[in-house]
Amino acid sequence: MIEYILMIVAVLGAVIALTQRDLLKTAILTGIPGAAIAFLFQFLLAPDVALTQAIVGTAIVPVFFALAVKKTLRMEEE
Amino acid sequence: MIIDPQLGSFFTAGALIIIGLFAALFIDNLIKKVIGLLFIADGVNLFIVTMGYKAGGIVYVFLPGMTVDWFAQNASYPLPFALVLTSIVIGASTLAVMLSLIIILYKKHGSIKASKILGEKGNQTQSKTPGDKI
Amino acid sequence: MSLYDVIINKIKQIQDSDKEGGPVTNITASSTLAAEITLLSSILVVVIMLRYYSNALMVIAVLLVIGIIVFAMPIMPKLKKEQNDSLNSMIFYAILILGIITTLFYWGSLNV
Amino acid sequence: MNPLIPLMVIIPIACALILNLFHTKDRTVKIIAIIIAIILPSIPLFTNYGYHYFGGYAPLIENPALAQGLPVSITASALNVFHPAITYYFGSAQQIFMVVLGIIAFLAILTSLSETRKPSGVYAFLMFMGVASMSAIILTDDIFNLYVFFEIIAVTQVGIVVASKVKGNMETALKYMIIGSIASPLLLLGVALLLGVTGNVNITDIIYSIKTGLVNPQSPVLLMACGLIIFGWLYAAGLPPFHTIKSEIYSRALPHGAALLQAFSVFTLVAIGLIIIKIFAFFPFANVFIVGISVIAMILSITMALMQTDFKRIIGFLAVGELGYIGIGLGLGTAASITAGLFQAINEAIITAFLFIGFGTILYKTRESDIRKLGGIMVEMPKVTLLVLLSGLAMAGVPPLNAFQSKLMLIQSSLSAGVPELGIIMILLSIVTFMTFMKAFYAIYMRPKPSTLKIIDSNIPKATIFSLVVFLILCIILGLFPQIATSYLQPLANSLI
Repeated sequence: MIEYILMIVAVLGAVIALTQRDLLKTAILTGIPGAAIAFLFQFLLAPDVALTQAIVGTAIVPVFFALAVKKTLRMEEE
Repeated sequence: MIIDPQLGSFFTAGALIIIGLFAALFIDNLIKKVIGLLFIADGVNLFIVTMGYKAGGIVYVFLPGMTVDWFAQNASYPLPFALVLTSIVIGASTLAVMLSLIIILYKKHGSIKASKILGEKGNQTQSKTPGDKI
Repeated sequence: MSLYDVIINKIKQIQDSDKEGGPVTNITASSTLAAEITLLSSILVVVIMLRYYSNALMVIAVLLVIGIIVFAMPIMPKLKKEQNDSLNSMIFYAILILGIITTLFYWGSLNV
Repeated sequence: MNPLIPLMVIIPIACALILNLFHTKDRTVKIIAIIIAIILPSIPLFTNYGYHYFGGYAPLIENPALAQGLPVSITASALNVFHPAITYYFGSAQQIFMVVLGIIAFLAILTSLSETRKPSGVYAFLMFMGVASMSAIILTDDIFNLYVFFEIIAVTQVGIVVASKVKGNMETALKYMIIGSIASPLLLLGVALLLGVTGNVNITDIIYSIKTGLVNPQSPVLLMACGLIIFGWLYAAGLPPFHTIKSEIYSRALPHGAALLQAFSVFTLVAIGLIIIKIFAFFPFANVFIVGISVIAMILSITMALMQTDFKRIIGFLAVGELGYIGIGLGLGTAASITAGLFQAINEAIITAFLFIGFGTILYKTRESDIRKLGGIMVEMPKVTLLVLLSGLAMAGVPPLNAFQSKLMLIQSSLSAGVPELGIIMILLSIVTFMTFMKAFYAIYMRPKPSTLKIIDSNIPKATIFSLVVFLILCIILGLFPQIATSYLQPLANSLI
């Protein structure tokens, strides 16, 4: 059952991340689909890929985005 | 009706790819556009991993006590997983390059809207000194 | 006023309306005309290739193209405006072509 | 096993890393870069044809020692002939492609080192890295390996554009990267679908599976894979809808960078195009599509080239337009047309590099690329003008030069394939190509010099003129003796039918 929840979380997380106006929130929320996909990889019998995705998808990529947002604009322009 | 986890996973991958394409096409903010591209890459990775999945199978580690035939029938298919590892790393690195270019362009134009800084412009290029150091 | 003058004036008018291109010289106008003629003649030749599928389709397509030529004469300035350097239009065309390719290959190939 | 085959990829990568280390040490960078650049085209000349298996894992059928202990269920099945390792194949066609790529890389690097006052280790790093990944794309027989190097070459191209100081280069680089990030995951998806259907990433094995009926060729998933790989191919080669971004990339790079970038596009087009027509040979619609998109590429790019005012953009669009000829050759699918298309690819790579470096001398002298502000350069440098004129004649296909031979072969093969319309379009568009070239040439060289134009008082470096002369000699040799190239290409074309 947990895998279906993860699938829904991945898709919803992606949508929610893209609909934020605060780009910093967007950057942090990017980690949610990343983490959900990492768990899904574990469920799909690929533990090594899950480890890599857990590091890259939930830590490195959101930090990249957060740094980019810090260097540019916090709020989305009109 | 409950769908097969593998099929559900394929649908998730497809949904992520479509969300990514939608974001790349319709969102004008460059950072969100790049996030959309990340979702495309994630969706493709999920798709590939799902292909190697075997319902009711085991992780592809050969433990003592298994016979070769039993292992071949029950283990998941590891080749796609090896590909995905490479693809995740490539995705993260191209992402870093794109974000650094966005930061440079923000310093130049003061905006991160695609229609403003990557919009329609004249086609003239003017070379500064090509002899200068890079 | 001959037909040539009519077309050249129209091209100059259209190019004057977008200020970014700089001054309209005779070279730009005549090269637009040359591009226009190249485009039309090569499209006509391409359309003739439809005869491998069906002769009737070819006749209809040729007539259609000739009709477009007559009614929308300076096509090239519009086409140039369409193929601009804006990221959003590039992505739009990329995804449009992706859609066309997937449709053609996934469904079209089963029955062709 | 052939130890020289991986060296074609390893040497440029190693050299690239070393050059990056020696950044700011100008003399060292210059010497190392030139020595390695001379070595590059000469390795393929001394390499024997054959396969290289990374890690030494040959197929079981060639490896009886390993096959001994295995159960019959493996050795009796198709697994016996499958390739377990990443495989590189080096044949006669690969040999001539590698030599031409090596020569273009050598001349581009030589020109860049002599035209820049301070040679940059980083720029040389990018050039060598690009050459390495291009070699891998030409040599590889493994479709995932191809994807990896496809990504590396995309980043390298962005790097070459970013490293030029041309106005607007960052914007172009970001655009190219964003569009690339849409196209390359979809190429990967195509690769994944192929892997899912056939369980294999080795091209030879995929073809084997399809031919022997292990896989149903009419499976819609396979056709979808074909579509997605073709989409990635369009991006890599710069055919429509990517012709605008590709020509922009050329125009925002330095001339020697652009010469190398167009060589990358040409060879990627050939390498991935060959893979498509090899794997999907059972599917005639793929060939029709390739011909169609090539014709559209020719028409759109050449008409757009006529409308431009920046000469770098004009050559950029012409370069994309010429790619259409190669696509037509590959798509027609007869042995003669594929040979002609591959020969046209070689000629196109040489001639466009010739044009970019030739017109680059104007940038060197005036720092100006808008043809409306240029004029009267012929008086300044008559010898270079003659060379540039010859390059334009070569591109248009004037008899003693090489493109004449390949275009003639293409037109003949289109006639014998029963599609005379393609021949007519090719003739028409090569005339218009020449007209576009002459328009730029007249405006830059022959018109009286505008009073606002400042010409910088420095001589064209000897190395640039040397490069141009080498390109001209190559054009004349291939034009007079086309069988030098075609004899290498024919075996590949015949094997595809």
